[in-house]
Amino acid sequence: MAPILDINNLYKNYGATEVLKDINISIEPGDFLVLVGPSGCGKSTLLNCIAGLEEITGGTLSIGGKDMTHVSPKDRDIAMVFQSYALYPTMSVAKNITFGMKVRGVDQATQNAKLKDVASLLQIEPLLNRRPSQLSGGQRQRVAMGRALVRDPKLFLFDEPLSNLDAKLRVEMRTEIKKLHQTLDASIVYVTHDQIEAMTLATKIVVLKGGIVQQIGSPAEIYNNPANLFVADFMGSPAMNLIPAQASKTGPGTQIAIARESGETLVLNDARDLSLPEDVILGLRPEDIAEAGFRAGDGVQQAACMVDMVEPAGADTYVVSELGGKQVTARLHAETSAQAGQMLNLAFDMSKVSYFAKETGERLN
Amino acid sequence: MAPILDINNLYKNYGATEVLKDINISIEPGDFLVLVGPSGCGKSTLLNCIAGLEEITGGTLSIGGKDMTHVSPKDRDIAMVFQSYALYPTMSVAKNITFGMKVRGVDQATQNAKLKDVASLLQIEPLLNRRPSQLSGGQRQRVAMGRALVRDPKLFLFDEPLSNLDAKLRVEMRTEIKKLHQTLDASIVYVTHDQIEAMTLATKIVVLKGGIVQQIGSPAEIYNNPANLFVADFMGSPAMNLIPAQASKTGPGTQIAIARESGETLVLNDARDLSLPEDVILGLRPEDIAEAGFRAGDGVQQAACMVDMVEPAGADTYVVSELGGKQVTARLHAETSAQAGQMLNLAFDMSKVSYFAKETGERLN
Amino acid sequence: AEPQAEVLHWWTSGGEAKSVAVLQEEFASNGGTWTDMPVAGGGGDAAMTALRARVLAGNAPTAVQLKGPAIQEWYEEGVLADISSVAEAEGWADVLPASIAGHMQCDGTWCAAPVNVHRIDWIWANADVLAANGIEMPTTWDEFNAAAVKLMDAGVIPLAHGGQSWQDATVFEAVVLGLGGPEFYQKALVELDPEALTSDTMVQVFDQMRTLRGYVDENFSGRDWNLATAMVMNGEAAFQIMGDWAKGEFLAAGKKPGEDFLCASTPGDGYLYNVDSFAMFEVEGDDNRAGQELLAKLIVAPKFQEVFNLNKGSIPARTDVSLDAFDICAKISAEDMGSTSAGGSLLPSYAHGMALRGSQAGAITDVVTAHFNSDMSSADAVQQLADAVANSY
Amino acid sequence: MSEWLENHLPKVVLAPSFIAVLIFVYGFIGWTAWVSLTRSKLLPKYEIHGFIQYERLFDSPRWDTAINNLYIFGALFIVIAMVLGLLLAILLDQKIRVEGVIRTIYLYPMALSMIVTGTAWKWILNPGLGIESMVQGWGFPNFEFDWLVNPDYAIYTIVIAAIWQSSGFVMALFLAGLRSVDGEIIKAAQVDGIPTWRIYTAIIIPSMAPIFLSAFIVLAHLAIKSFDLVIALTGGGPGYATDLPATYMYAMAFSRGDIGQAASSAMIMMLVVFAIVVPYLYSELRAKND
Amino acid sequence: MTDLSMPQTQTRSQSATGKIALRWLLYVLLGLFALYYLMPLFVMLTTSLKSLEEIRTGSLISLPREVSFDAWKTAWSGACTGIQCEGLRPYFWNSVLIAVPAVFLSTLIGALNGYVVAQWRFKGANIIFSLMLFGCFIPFQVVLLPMARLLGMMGIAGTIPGLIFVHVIYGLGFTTLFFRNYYVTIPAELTKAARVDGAGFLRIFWSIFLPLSLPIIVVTVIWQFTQIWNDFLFGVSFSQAGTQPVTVALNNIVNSTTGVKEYNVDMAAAIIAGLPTLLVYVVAGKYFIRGLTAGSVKG
Ligand SMILES: Nc1ncnc2c1ncn2[C@@H]1O[C@H](COP(=O)(O)OP(=O)(O)OP(=O)(O)O)[C@@H](O)[C@H]1O
Ligand SMILES: Nc1ncnc2c1ncn2[C@@H]1O[C@H](COP(=O)(O)OP(=O)(O)OP(=O)(O)O)[C@@H](O)[C@H]1O
Ligand SMILES: [Mg+2]
Ligand SMILES: [Mg+2]
Repeated sequence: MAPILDINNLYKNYGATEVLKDINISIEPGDFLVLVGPSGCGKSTLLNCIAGLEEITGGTLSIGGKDMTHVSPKDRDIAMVFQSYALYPTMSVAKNITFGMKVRGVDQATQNAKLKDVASLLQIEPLLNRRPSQLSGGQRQRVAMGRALVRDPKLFLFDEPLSNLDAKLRVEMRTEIKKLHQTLDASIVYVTHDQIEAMTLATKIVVLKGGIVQQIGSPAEIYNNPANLFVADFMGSPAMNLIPAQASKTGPGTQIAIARESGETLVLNDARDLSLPEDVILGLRPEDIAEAGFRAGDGVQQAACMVDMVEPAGADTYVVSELGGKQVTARLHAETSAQAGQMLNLAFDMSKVSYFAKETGERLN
Repeated sequence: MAPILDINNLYKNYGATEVLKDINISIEPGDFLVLVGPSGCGKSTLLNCIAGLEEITGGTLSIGGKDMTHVSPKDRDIAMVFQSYALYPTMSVAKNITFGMKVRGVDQATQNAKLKDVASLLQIEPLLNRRPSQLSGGQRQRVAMGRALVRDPKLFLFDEPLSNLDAKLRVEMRTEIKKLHQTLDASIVYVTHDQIEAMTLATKIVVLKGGIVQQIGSPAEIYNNPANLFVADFMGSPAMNLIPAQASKTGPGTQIAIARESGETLVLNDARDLSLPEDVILGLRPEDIAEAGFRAGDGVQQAACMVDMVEPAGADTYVVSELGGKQVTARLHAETSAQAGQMLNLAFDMSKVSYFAKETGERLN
Repeated sequence: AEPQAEVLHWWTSGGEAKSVAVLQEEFASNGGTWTDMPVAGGGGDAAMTALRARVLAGNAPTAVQLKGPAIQEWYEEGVLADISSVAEAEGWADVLPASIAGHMQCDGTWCAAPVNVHRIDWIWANADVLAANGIEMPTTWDEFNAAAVKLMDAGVIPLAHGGQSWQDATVFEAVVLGLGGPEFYQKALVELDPEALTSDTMVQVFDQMRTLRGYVDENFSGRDWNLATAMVMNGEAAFQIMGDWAKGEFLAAGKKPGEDFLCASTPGDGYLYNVDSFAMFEVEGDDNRAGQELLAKLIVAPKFQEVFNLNKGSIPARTDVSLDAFDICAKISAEDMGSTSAGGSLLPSYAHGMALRGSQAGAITDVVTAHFNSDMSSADAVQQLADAVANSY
Repeated sequence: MSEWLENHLPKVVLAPSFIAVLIFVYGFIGWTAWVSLTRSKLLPKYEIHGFIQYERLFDSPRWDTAINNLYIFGALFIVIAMVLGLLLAILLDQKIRVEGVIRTIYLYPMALSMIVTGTAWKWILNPGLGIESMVQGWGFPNFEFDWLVNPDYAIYTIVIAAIWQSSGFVMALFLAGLRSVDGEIIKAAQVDGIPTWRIYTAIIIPSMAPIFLSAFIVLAHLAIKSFDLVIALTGGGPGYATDLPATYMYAMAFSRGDIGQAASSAMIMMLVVFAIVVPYLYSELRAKND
Repeated sequence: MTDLSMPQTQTRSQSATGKIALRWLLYVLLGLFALYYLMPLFVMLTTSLKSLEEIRTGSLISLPREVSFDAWKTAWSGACTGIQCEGLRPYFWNSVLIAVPAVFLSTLIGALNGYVVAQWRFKGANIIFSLMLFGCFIPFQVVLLPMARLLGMMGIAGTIPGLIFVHVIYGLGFTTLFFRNYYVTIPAELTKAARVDGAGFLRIFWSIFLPLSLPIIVVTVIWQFTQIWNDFLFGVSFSQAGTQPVTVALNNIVNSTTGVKEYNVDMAAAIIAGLPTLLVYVVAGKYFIRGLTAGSVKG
C-alpha cells in the first residue's frame, strides 16, 4: 500500500533561520505518528508544512500517493487542530464545528447528528451557543478538537490538542482519540509533549531536535532503545539516568565501573555479550532501579547507595543518589521507608541498560 | 502572621452566569497554593480577580493584610503569567521581560542582570531580540514566565505556565519554580492541570468545580483523603477506582462485598473500625492494587481477578478488571506477565481505601 | 486717525480685481491702509457666509460688498454704520438717480456707497451670424421667436444659455419685462402682487420660457455664462441674454461692438439695473471709522467710477461722469438709464437681488428654474409661483 | 487625591471631549432647534413663533426634491461604495504585483476636494465635451450619456462622482481590516476545506464588523454633507433636480437670508440621520458588548 | 497575516489554465478601475499643461500638443485673488499652520479617547462614545453661526488658533471612532498584563498601544489631514484677511464668474492645492498597509 504521507528531504527556512532540515518521514494508512521534541524544535512548523500552510523551502511531500508539494491546503483533505486553537471568532461554538460540513454541503440532519456526537464527546454541550471569547482556555481547545473530529479526512493533524485540559478530561480524550484511530482507521500526525500521550497513542514516534530527526520508531523502540543520548534523555519522565562509566569485558559479559563521590567505585555486571569502548555513558531508567527486595530477575544487581533526597509523588516515591557525578533517580514504591542521608540497597536491572558513546552520544548496544 | 492572601465570600458573575461562588481561601506567606479543577471551572477567573483585573461581584479580598477589593492591579504588588501569554506584540522578547522593571524604575544594570538570569534559566537567550510572533508556542510561554520571574512581588500568580512545554523542560522549570519558592520564600498561586506539578509544588491545593471550592488541603490530604467523589475521581492519573460496594460491620473491622459480573462476589476486609452505611462507594487508587507478591502489609488482601485488558505504559503496566460493574485499574510493574483473559491474583491495600456516601458523594471515613 | 479698512468683496477676477486695485491705490495715497478680504464664489454666497460668521463673532469687516434690499436687511439687524456725513458732504443725492439712491439709504440715513450700474436686460448677438441669416436685432419676442426658428433651420443654436438658476432667472425677468411691460414687472416682481403673479400675462411669460427652452442646445446644464458668451463669439450660437458683463468677454477676445457683436436691450421697454455697492459696518476704533469714510468718499468719486466701470463693462452710478471713454453699448445703457429714470421704468433686477429680499427672490427662482428644466405646464408654474411666494415670508 | 486621579483617569481623559461634544454638538443642535421655531432671517433671533418654519418647509417642492435626493443618493452611494470598496480590497488582497501603485491610484481621489475635481467631472460627464462626444467620436453616433443634463438622472452623476471620490478610502479601510484578521484563523479555514470566497464571506468579513462601522459612518457622513460635490458638479441643477438637504439649507441660510427656514431643514435632516444611524449604531455597539 | 492565495500553483493540469485566466481577469478588472479613478486627474493634469487656446479648440481627453508650465507658475505665484496677485503661495502657509496642529491634536485626543472607550470601559462609556459618534453627522452649516458667536466670545475669532480649535472639535468624533474600532480588536489580556506589570493608564497607552497603532494613526491622519486641508466652509467663515487657508484662495481663483476663465490656471491651482494631501496619501498609504501587514496585533 502506498504511504498515506510521504515526506522527502523536506527543508524549511524562515529567512536565514533553518527550522527544518532534511526531514524524511513516511507513514502508512492507519498509522498514528506522534511528533515529539523540545519546544521550538519545529513540530508546529512541520505540521504547517504538511497542511500546506507554509511554503516549503526544499523537498517534496505527498499525501495519499499524490504529490502535494504545491497544492493548496483546502485541496489536501486534511483536518487540523491548531496549537493556538484558531477558532472563528464571530461564530458560535456550534457554527465553528459545523461550518466545514456546511460548506461541503453535508445535509442538515447529518450535521446535527455529528455536532451532537462530538459535543457530548468533548463535554461542550452547554457551550454550543457561546462565542469563543466567552470560553476558558480548555474549552476553546475542545472546540478546536471538535472542528477536526467532525471531518473524515485522509489525514488528521493535531498540534498539542490536549495541553490545556485537566488530567481527567485528558485521559478521556486520549482514549477517545485512540478509539477514533482504531475504529475509523484514521491516519494521524500528532504533536504532544505529554510522554504518556506519546506512548499510549503512537504507533510510530518521531523525535525532533533543532529541526533534525533524531529517531523514528515504535514507542517501545524509542523508550527502550533510544538512538542517542538526546532521545534517551528526552523521552521518559523522570528522565533516564545517564551515568558516565568504565566498561571492560569479563568473559561473555561486561563489567561496568561507576565512580562515586564517596570514593568507593560501584561495580555492576552486565550479562550481555557487548563490545563497548572503555568510556561509555550508561543509561538506566528510574523504574529500572528499585528498592532491593522489590525487584528480582536475571539481570538485577544490588548495591548499597547513599540516599541524597527523597521526593514523594503520590503513587511513587523518587529517591536520588549520586553516581558517576550525576544525580541518579530511582523510582520506589510510595510506601518506602527510605530517608535522606541513609544507605539504601538498590536493585539495578542491568538487562535494561543502554550504552552510549561518550563523544558522539550514539547508541552502542 | 497575617495571611498573605485572604479571600472572603468572593462571588463573580459574567452577566447572568455565576462563575465563582462563595470562595473562601486564605494562604500564609510562603505558601504555594495550587488551583486545580476541570476546564472551565473558574480558575483563570479567580486569578484575574486576585490580580484585580476583573471586578468582583461580591465578597472581599486582601493581600498582605491590606484590603485590596478595590485597589488597581498595579498597586497590588503581584506578578502574573497569563494562560494566553499576553506578550506585548511590538516589543522584543528582552523588552517584554524588562518592561515591568522599567516601569518601576529599576536601574539599567539591575535590569540587565535580571534579564540575563531569567533568560538563561528559561533557555531563551538566543531569542531575546525576536518578536513574539516569531516564537513557537512553548517559547512564548517561557517569555511570559520570564516577565513574571524578574519581579519580586508579594504574590505570584501563574496560570498554567508550563502547559506548552515538553516534559523535560517542564521538569526543569518545575524544579526552578520550587527553588524560587523556597529560596525567595515567595507566595504563589498556581493553576495547573498537571497532577505531578500539583503534587510536587503545592503546599496547599484547592480543588474547584463549577466555581465552588470542593476541598482545600495539603497534597497528601487531597490525594489520600479526598473529601468527596469528585475530588477522588479528579485527582490522580489514572483516576482512583470508585467501586460500588456493600459494607457490613464485622467485629472491630468492616466487611466489604463487591458484586462481579462473573457472579461471584468479591469480599474484602477492612481492619479499620468504621461506621458505614450499607451502600457505599469504595475508592482505591490503581497503585494500591498490585500484583500479589509485590505488595505486602497489614491491610493487604488478595483476590483472584479476571484480566480484561493489559495496557503497558513505559514504566508501568496497567491491568483492567471488572469489579462492581466498573472497570477497575491496577498498576503493575512494567515486566508483569499478566495477559488479557487470564486470572490474576491482585493485592488490594485495604488500609488505603476511602469510602464515600452513595447519594451525596461525601467522604465517610 | 489713520484710515484703515478691511474690505470683504468677491471681485476677484481680471477686470474687477484691477478696478479694486485702483480703489486700493487711491485709498493708500490718501493715507489709508487697505486689508483685502476677497471671497469669491456663488455670486457672493461664500462671502455672505463669512460675513454672517464675522458679524456674529463681533468681528465685522469695515466695508462689505452688499447690494439691494440686503443692505436694508443688514441695517435692520443693527450692524450698519451711518455714512450720511460723507454723502451729504459729497452731495450724493444730486448725482445719483433717485431709485438708485433709494437703495443706498436706510431709514433716511445713508448706509452704503454705490459703485456702478449694470444693465441686465441685454441681448447680445453675433453680427456675422445674423447677417448670414438675414436677421435683424429683434425688438419683440415674436420677432425673436421667428428669428430663432430661422436660425435653427440654418443649424445655428439660436440662444446660448447656461443652465444655472440665476441665468434662468435673468432670462425670465427679461421676458416678464418684455411681455408684461414695466408696470407689470413692478407689480409682479417688485411688489409681488398675487394678482399679477397669477395673471394670464404670467402664463404667457412661462409659455415664452418654454419656447426659449427649445432654442437652447442640449448641453446647457451647468454651463458657466462666459462659456455661453463664447458660443456667441465663435458663431456657434446667435444670441445670448445676459447682463452687460458679457461685453467684457467680447472685448477681452478682441471683438468690436457693433462690428463683431451687437448689443441691444431685450425686446420691450424698461431698464433692469443691478447696482453694486459697499455697505459700511459698525466697527470699533477711530482708524476704522476714518477708513470707512474715506472709502465711501473715494467710491462715489468720479475718478473711481470711471476707471472701475471701464474695466467692468458697467456704467457709473453717478450721472455726471463723462462717457467719452466708454463704448457704444455703455453709452446706450447710460442713455436708457436717463430716459427710463425719468419715465419711471428704471426697475431693479429681481434676478440679481435688487428687487426683493433673498427668500422671496429665491422662491421665485426655484419655480422658474424648475419650470425651465422640466416639462411643467405654464399653468402649474404660475400656481407654484404664487404658492412659493406666499410661502416665502 | 492622586489615588482618586489614578482610578478616574480614564474618565478624566474622556471628559473634555465629552464636554466639547455636549456643547459644540448637542448644544448647537439645541440652538438650531430653538432657531427653527423663530422667524430668523438674516441673523438669528430668539423669539419663538411656533412651527411655522416646518410648515413652510413641508410646503416647499424644492425640499421634497432635496429629501428624495438624499434617500436616492444616500442609499446608492453608501451601498455601492461599500460593496465596491470591499470588492476592490479583496481584489487587491490577491497578491497583486503592483499593489502599492494601484492602491494609491484608488485612494487619491479622497485627497482632492470635490471643489477641485468637480470641474473635471463636469467636463467628463458633459455630453458635448466628455464621454458621450468621445464615444460618438469613436464611431458610435447613437451613444448617449446625458445624465448630467437630464433632470431625472442628474442625481446619479452625483452618485458616480461621490463613489469615485470615496470608494478608495473605503477600500483602504477594508484592506486594513482584511489584513488584520488573525492568520491562524484563516489557516484553520483553509485546512477545513473552505473555498477562498467562503473564507471571505463567512469568516473574514464578519470579523470586520468594527471596520464596517467605520466605513458606514464615514460614508454616511459624506453622503449627508456632500455639499461641495453638488455645488461643483451641478450646482444643484438642472433646475434644483440635484438639490440635497445640505445645499438647501445652505441656500436658505446664506444666500436667501432665511435662517429660520435653514434651521428647520437642518433639524429634519438630523432627524432623518438619527432614524437611520441610531438603530445601526445601537446594534453594532450592542454586539460588541456581550 | 496570511495570504489567501499562497501556494496555489496547483498541479499544472486541470485548473492551471483556469487559474491563469482568472488572474488575467483580475488584472483587467483592476486596470479598468484604475482608469476610472485616474480619468479626472488626467483631465486636470493635461488641461493644466495646455494653453488656453488649445483648451478652447481641442478635445478634453487629448494630450497637450505643446506642454507649458506657465499655468502652474501663474497659479503658484501670479494668479490674482482680489487685489493681490501672489497666487496660492501665501495662503499655503496658513493652511499648513492650521492643518498640522489640528491634525496632531485631534489624532492624539482621538487616540486617547478610543483607548479609553475600547480598553477601559466604565459604565456609560459606550453611551458617551455613541454621543460622540453622532456628532460626526452634524451638518457643519448648522454650527457656523453659534460657533462664530462662541469664537467671538472666546476671543479667537478670525485667528488661526480659532480655526485649529474648530477643526479639532469636529474631528474628534472620527478620530475617536477610528481608534476605538482599532483598539477593540486588541486582546484585553494585553492591558491586563501591563497593569500587572505595574504600568498605569498613560504608560500602557504610551508603551503598548501607541507602538501598535501605526496603521490607524496613518488612517486617521490621512482622514483628518484631508478634511482639514480641503475644508472651505470653516476656512471662509472663521478666517479674516491674513488667516485665510489655501482653499479660500483656490476658490477665489477658480470661482471668478467674470472675466476670461483660465482653465489651465484653475486646474494647476487645483492640483497645487491638492498636492500636500496627495503627498500624504502616497507616502502614508505605504505605511498604512505596511503597519497592518506586519500583523503586529497578534502576540
Ligand atoms: N466573558 C465571559 N462571558 C461569559 N462566560 C465566560 C466569560 N469568560 C469566561 N466565561 C466562563 O466562565 C467559566 C470560567 O472560565 P475560566 O477561564 O475561569 O475557566 P478555567 O478554570 O480557567 O478553565 P481552563 O482550565 O479551561 O482554562 C467558563 O465556563 C467560561 O466559559
Ligand atoms: N516567523 C518566524 N520567523 C522566525 N523564526 C520563527 C518564526 N516562526 C517560528 N520560528 C522559529 O522556528 C522554530 C520552530 O517553531 P515551531 O513553532 O515549529 O516550534 P514547536 O516545535 O512547535 O515548538 P513548541 O513546542 O514550543 O510549540 C522556533 O525556534 C521558532 O522560534
Ligand atoms: Mg508548536
Ligand atoms: Mg483558564
